[in-house]
Amino acid sequence: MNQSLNVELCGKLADSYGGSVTLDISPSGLPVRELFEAVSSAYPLLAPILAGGRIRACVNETIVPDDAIIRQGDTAALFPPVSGG
Amino acid sequence: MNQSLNVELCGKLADSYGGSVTLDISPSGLPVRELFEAVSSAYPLLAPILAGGRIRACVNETIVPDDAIIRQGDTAALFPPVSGG
Amino acid sequence: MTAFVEVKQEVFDPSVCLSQFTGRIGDEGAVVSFTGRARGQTKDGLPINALVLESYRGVTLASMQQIAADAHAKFAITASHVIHRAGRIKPLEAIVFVATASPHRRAAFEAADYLMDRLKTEAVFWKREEHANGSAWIEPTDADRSDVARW
Amino acid sequence: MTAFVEVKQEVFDPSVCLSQFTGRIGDEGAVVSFTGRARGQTKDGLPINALVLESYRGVTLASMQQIAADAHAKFAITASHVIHRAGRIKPLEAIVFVATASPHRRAAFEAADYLMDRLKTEAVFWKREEHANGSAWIEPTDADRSDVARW
Repeated sequence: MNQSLNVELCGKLADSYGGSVTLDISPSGLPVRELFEAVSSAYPLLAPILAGGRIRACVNETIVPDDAIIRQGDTAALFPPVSGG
Repeated sequence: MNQSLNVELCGKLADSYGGSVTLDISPSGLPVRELFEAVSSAYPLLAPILAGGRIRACVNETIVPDDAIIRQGDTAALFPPVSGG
Repeated sequence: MTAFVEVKQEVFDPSVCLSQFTGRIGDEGAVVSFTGRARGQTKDGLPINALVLESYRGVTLASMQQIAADAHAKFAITASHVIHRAGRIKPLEAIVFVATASPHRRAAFEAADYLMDRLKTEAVFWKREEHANGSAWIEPTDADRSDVARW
Repeated sequence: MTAFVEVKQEVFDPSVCLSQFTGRIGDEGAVVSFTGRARGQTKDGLPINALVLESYRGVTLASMQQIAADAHAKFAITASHVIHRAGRIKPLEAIVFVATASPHRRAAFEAADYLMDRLKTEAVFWKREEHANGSAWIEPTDADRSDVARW
């Protein structure tokens, strides 16, 4: 059964819809690149920036590659380019 | 008339004869390279180090080249290689 | 003591941090510190009200720990301290403090320089300058990217 | 404020100097400090009782002022502070302190690094380590000479 996944939006990604958005995902989960597509289609103001190739996904506090699978119950976040100091 | 010139000896140059030595110099003075020779001959323990080519003369608080003239009444000093920090 | 890394929500005094760091180390001869402070104006000369630094859960601290570990692996330093502010920072407050200690001054200098280059481009923070006309996100500059590429 | 250079006979606290330096400057974003401390052992492992630093009249301060002026001419720094001890220095006491400020962190790092390389090889001091078996004059090392040759 599909469940709602909360996707945290960091930095400038929060400008359009606030600090998080939700998506329904299936029990088999989905790879990061499909997460990007699902977010872009449900939240179209995020589409241009997600298409820019500079956004990384963070799952359960680890930055993951585009083929990593996100599952129900995971803590997911999207990171724009970081800058400390 | 000759006068006595006090030559201050800095750093390791002071190891043999203390912090200064004296020389008689004539009213016409003498160039730095002759000062080295005069000191070496009057204070022979300084001869090897003065011959090493790494000692600089300081006259009236300015480091001077080998052809500078030292005159009676000048404040003269000999500097071995320096090291701060 | 080797690498010590902190994220602080509150104002801190870099000179006190330097004093504590120097008190903790052994008889290393060389201690380098870097302090990065919030500026008072944007590049276009607008007065800045605050710099807002966003961090993310444990990922921010972990990113700083990885950078510090890399500095210790790469340079002959015996100790380091990295402090990074998060939250709302007023002009002139310290954003970041880095200290390194080594028996050799080159290692201490290079490690501090390296830590800053990595922190600028890889520490997990997002920052926004708030000024009279709104706010702007700040990303690493081309200079920041070429600085970090030196290592 | 631009270049500020001092020779001190007494113990000083580098963290207090950093605090005063940062208090004097404007809103420069980058502040670098270097502290050189007296070591406790010779290269051969003998305990050191003291490091004795001899200076010479006005020549020592003038040599430091020239080095600081060169640093300001060469790098985009807005302020610097150089303090050098003279006299008898116990292990772990600060020998030298350098601070630089700039809007750009590379300039602040490079100027501090440059100041130290020049001070090591050109500041007019002579230094001697006193240990249990006597004492030994310390001159710049080959590493010091190649460090300063980089600039």
